[in-house]
Amino acid sequence: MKKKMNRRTFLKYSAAVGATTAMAGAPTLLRAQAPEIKIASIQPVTGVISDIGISMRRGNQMAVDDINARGGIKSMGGAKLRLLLGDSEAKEDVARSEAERVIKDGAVTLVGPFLSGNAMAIATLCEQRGVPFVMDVAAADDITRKGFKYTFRVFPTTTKFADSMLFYMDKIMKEKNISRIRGVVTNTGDLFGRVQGATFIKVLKEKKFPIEVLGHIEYPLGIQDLSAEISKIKALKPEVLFPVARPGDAKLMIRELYKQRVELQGIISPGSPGWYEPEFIRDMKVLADYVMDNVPWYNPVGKMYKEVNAAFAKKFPGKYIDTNSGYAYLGVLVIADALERAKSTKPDDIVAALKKTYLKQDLMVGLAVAFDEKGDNINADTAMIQIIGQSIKVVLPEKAAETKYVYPMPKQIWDRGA
Amino acid sequence: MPLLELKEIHKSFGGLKAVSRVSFALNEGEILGIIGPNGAGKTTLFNSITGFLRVDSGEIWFNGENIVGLKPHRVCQKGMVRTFQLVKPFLELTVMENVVVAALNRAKTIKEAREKAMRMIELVGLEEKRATPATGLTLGHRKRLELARTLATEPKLLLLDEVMAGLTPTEVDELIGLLKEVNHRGVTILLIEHVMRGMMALSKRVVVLNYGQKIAEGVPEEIVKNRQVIEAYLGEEFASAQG
Amino acid sequence: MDLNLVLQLATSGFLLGGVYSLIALGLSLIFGVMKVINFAHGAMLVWGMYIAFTLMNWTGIDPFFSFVASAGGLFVLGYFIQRTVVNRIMTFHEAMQVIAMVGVMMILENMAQLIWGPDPHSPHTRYSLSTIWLGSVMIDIPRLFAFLLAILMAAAVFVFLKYTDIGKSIRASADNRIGALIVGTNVNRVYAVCFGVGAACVGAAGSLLVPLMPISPHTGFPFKLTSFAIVILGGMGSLPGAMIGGLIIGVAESVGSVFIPSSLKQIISFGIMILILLLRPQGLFGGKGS
Amino acid sequence: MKIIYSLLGLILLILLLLPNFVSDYILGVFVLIFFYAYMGQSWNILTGYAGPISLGHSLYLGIGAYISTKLAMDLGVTPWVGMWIGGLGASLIGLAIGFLGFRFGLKGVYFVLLTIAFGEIGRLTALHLKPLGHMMGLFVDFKPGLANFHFRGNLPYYYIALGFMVFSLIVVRVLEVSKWGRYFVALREDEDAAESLGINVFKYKMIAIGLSAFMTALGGTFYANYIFYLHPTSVMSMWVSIEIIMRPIIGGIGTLFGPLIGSLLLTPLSEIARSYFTRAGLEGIHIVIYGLLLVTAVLFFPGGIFSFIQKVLKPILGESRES
Repeated sequence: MKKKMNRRTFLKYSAAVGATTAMAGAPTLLRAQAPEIKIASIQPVTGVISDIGISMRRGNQMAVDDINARGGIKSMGGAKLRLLLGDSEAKEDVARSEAERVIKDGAVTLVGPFLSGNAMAIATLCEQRGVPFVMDVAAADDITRKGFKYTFRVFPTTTKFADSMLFYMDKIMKEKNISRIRGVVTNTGDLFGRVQGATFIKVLKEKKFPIEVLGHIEYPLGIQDLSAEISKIKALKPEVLFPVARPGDAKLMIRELYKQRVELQGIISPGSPGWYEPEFIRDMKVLADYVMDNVPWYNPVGKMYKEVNAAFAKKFPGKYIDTNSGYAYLGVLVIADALERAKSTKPDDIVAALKKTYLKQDLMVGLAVAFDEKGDNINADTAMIQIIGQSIKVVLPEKAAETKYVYPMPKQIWDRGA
Repeated sequence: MPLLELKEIHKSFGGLKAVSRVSFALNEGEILGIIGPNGAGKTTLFNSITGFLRVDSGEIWFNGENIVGLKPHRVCQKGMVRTFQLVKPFLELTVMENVVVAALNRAKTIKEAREKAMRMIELVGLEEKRATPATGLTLGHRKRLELARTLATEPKLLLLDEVMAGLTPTEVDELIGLLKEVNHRGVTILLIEHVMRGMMALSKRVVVLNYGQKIAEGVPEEIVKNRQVIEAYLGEEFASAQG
Repeated sequence: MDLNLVLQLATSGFLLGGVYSLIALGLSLIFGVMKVINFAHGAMLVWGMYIAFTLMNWTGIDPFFSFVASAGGLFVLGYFIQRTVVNRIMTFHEAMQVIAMVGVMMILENMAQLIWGPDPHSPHTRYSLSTIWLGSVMIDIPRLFAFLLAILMAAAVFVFLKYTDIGKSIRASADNRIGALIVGTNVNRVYAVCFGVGAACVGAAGSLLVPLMPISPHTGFPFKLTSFAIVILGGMGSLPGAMIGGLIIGVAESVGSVFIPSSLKQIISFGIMILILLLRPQGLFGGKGS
Repeated sequence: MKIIYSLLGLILLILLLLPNFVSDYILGVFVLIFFYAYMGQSWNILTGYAGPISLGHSLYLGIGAYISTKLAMDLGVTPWVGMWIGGLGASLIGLAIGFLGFRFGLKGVYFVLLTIAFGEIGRLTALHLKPLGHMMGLFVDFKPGLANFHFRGNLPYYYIALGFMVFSLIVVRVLEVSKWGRYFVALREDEDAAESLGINVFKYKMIAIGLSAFMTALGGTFYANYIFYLHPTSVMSMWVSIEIIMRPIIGGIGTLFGPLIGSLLLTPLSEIARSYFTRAGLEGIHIVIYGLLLVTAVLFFPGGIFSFIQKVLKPILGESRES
């Protein structure tokens, strides 16, 4: 045991000094002037969801650049942050191995990794190594139920998603005098889709909420043809479709709804990507209108949001801050804030600081970031967004709303003359 | 009691009767030859006897037991083993390894198998090559290897499918001597052969197949004069011209 | 059971099945002649999609015309891959071949991501949302076009195989590798052209799918597994088998989702595959045994 | 032979002492090297030695991982015991697949496709089984302790993985010189000849697939307790099977040291490719490079790298084949 401790102490020392104990050829760093603090971003930038992974990485990187531009970590002599990049390839073993590598390279805190499965692998590793880990996006409740001491989550949990969804639905139904909605839930057959779809249904049942689920249709991740699923949905004759999708299948779904002329009052996602990416609106045009999505969203009236979004759009033409890149940005801010207060790169100091986090922000909808004893952000929240006139508007909660939601859809999808 | 007795063996593929009601018997210690033109059903007959094909009807009595339906490995364990027309050595294995595998059929330990394999390799005269992978052997050596392998399973009856094809005259002579020696040690032999010299030198009795049917049986000297046999091999016209 | 639903699903599945057929045709052709399973088939499909997509963006040519260009582009790519990789591994252990083709797949897939980026694209074409209704059954126009053009492309491949010298040699090699060797055709060229034609089939199919589904670097994988099932169903190396197998699998997967959850529907293809492998490994339309 | 054994002893000694000199990360890379060498060796028993090519070994990994993890999480059975039960479970499934494949005489590519189909059916089924976490997967509780197979540092994992790897080497070496192993090789080389020489081809293929599945499943338990998250798509997909077979194929299929050498080369190569070519804006280039390396390795070492090394070292080490 003693030997091991020695080795670890040595490792930490070496990390702090910036020396590397790596195999041949590891980059040696010349460091004369400002000290540098390494943090690492691990995202799935290759593989089936590389589109989202890359967007996440951009969010992480931009936050680091912005912090450095503002003078780095002031309490530590203006130390600059350096972002080490890791690619989980959307695989758990690679995620773990990448986390291990960036820790070796001196990362004092990790941020990532979009996929809950990867998050679990990294969280366990961070627990083993005693390195703080801030999950920017990853929703599965289970991760923070494992009693990890080093893991924090900025993103809302799945249960939080479902609760907010019900809150917004309740509001809409009351305002519109609707006593009952007959709906169909559909989701991708992966962790996120299943978690979101099933939790939504579970919470509906528990709360005896007046949304009747006529059917629950799950389809494989990466599906290329949704015609059969939409035909089934059509046959169930729902009033509202509650889809949990990914960018690719969201487009497929809208096109099929159009072609098969499925009559709907609304399309309201309990929370998923797919509906807010610029490509979705670019490719779907008027067909995208009136889709609602219950997501952790940027705060359209926030000052921070406006600045960050402007910079982001400038750096990556055609892109803007959305749920993923926004939370990726926020995740790094949380780490920088903790470092600022910890005045140290020792893991336990950072964790202590993270626990006391109270980071005021108006980048995303929700209040200041603060963690409960499990490490979940108690103030993370979702907004109901809606595509109106081919642009995304926050419609609920009212205090962040840019405009009033439109429900039911004034025109069926196929009636819009696309 | 004969060592091997075929009773009305029948095997067809679709409409084609490959082996049609063939019967003959083979006594212990005998060497019996099977001849016939290409496509006469000789190899099908071998495949049927050794269990690679299941006969449609008929009985195969070996050593007092009807072996119809037994898998080839069971047939081998009963003491009947065959070679293949196109030799099938285990190419990646050395000569020694090839023969040891076969010897394990009866040997209790690897050590015993190795000793037996060594004896068989010496018998066929491949001791120089015993560490050579079978890929590196000439055809003649491969045939000897195959013989050593079959012998290592301690057969009572050896079925040889054209072992002499493709060999040089010297190799044929050597092989004839070797087979006589094997027979002398008490192994009964049933052979398909196109090389007439080998056939004549070895077999005391010959069975002739044509279109899946047995058309003649007897001592070699008579068989070569048999009109039906000449017809089968050389065509009717030739036979009548001779006759 | 909702008869209308079944009819609708059967129609959609049948039309998409035509494109499946074309994909499987390429796979079957390559396997029939070279006995190599093309694990990069899905990645080639993606390249076919992106070629059509790029042409559409640059010149506005519709994917239903540019499928010829995709076929041509993939022919060149396939020819190149055959000469550089496949030709050298044909005598190798099958497992070795798998790994080499997986390597090719990794290269193609991630090159696509590097060149075209990771975001899925669903370009809008004039008719991409058009439909005709037969009673209560919807017929999707792009799907119908894709089906017809896939059949046309397949017919062109049949004509090529039947009436050109090199095509005849390809068929001869598919029947019997050694036979073709004896006839004295330039075997290397035959193989390369054959791989090229197989790639052209899948490239054309990719182009035809552009109006139907989002394009992204990693969309090829499910198609690859489905086309394995089709090729087994129709018989490895049997080209009519690939065509009919594609239609059967298309309908079976689509209609099957009435009875089992959509997320399980691939089980139908794999179940069919296992049954055929065990009971009729030469496939429904394969003449010879395995 | 003596030189070889002393060389092996020396290498083992170095590996035993290695943790004193390298970082946790390097240890982690070695854990993966040993893990994949072990998985590759398990696969090698079936495909390399006995012949039938399987591209569905992820199924056995998954079964082993799920059984031992469920036993640990629900019944408190230590994974050290559960792993053997998982092995038996995978073995049964392997035998069932083998029974069908071998009884119906599927060979070569046809058997490959059969294993792919069963692997995918296994994955799809697991995705819909509630006790396995449905599509959400299983989040394994992290409870450090020897009995739970959970550890804080990489050191215990390193020694366990090393143990697994050495164990598989011993198993395969014992096989090589035993009757079973000799029979495996014979039926790989020529089934008809083997059958004619009294070898029950069906029986020995069944033994091979049963043993191979059993050992693969033991590795599944290691995976579960190292990664802590099980999802059918990440443990049972065809891609996992490809990862398993890649290393032994590049290293040398059907050879004792092929899987280890393949893993010693490929595992660090993929790590290096990832760490040196992970650049913002060039996402995916490391996989392109890795793919190129794979293709090159196949083209230049068609018999695997181990046979190449053997050829080079033959003058020094002498004849290792049986004579």
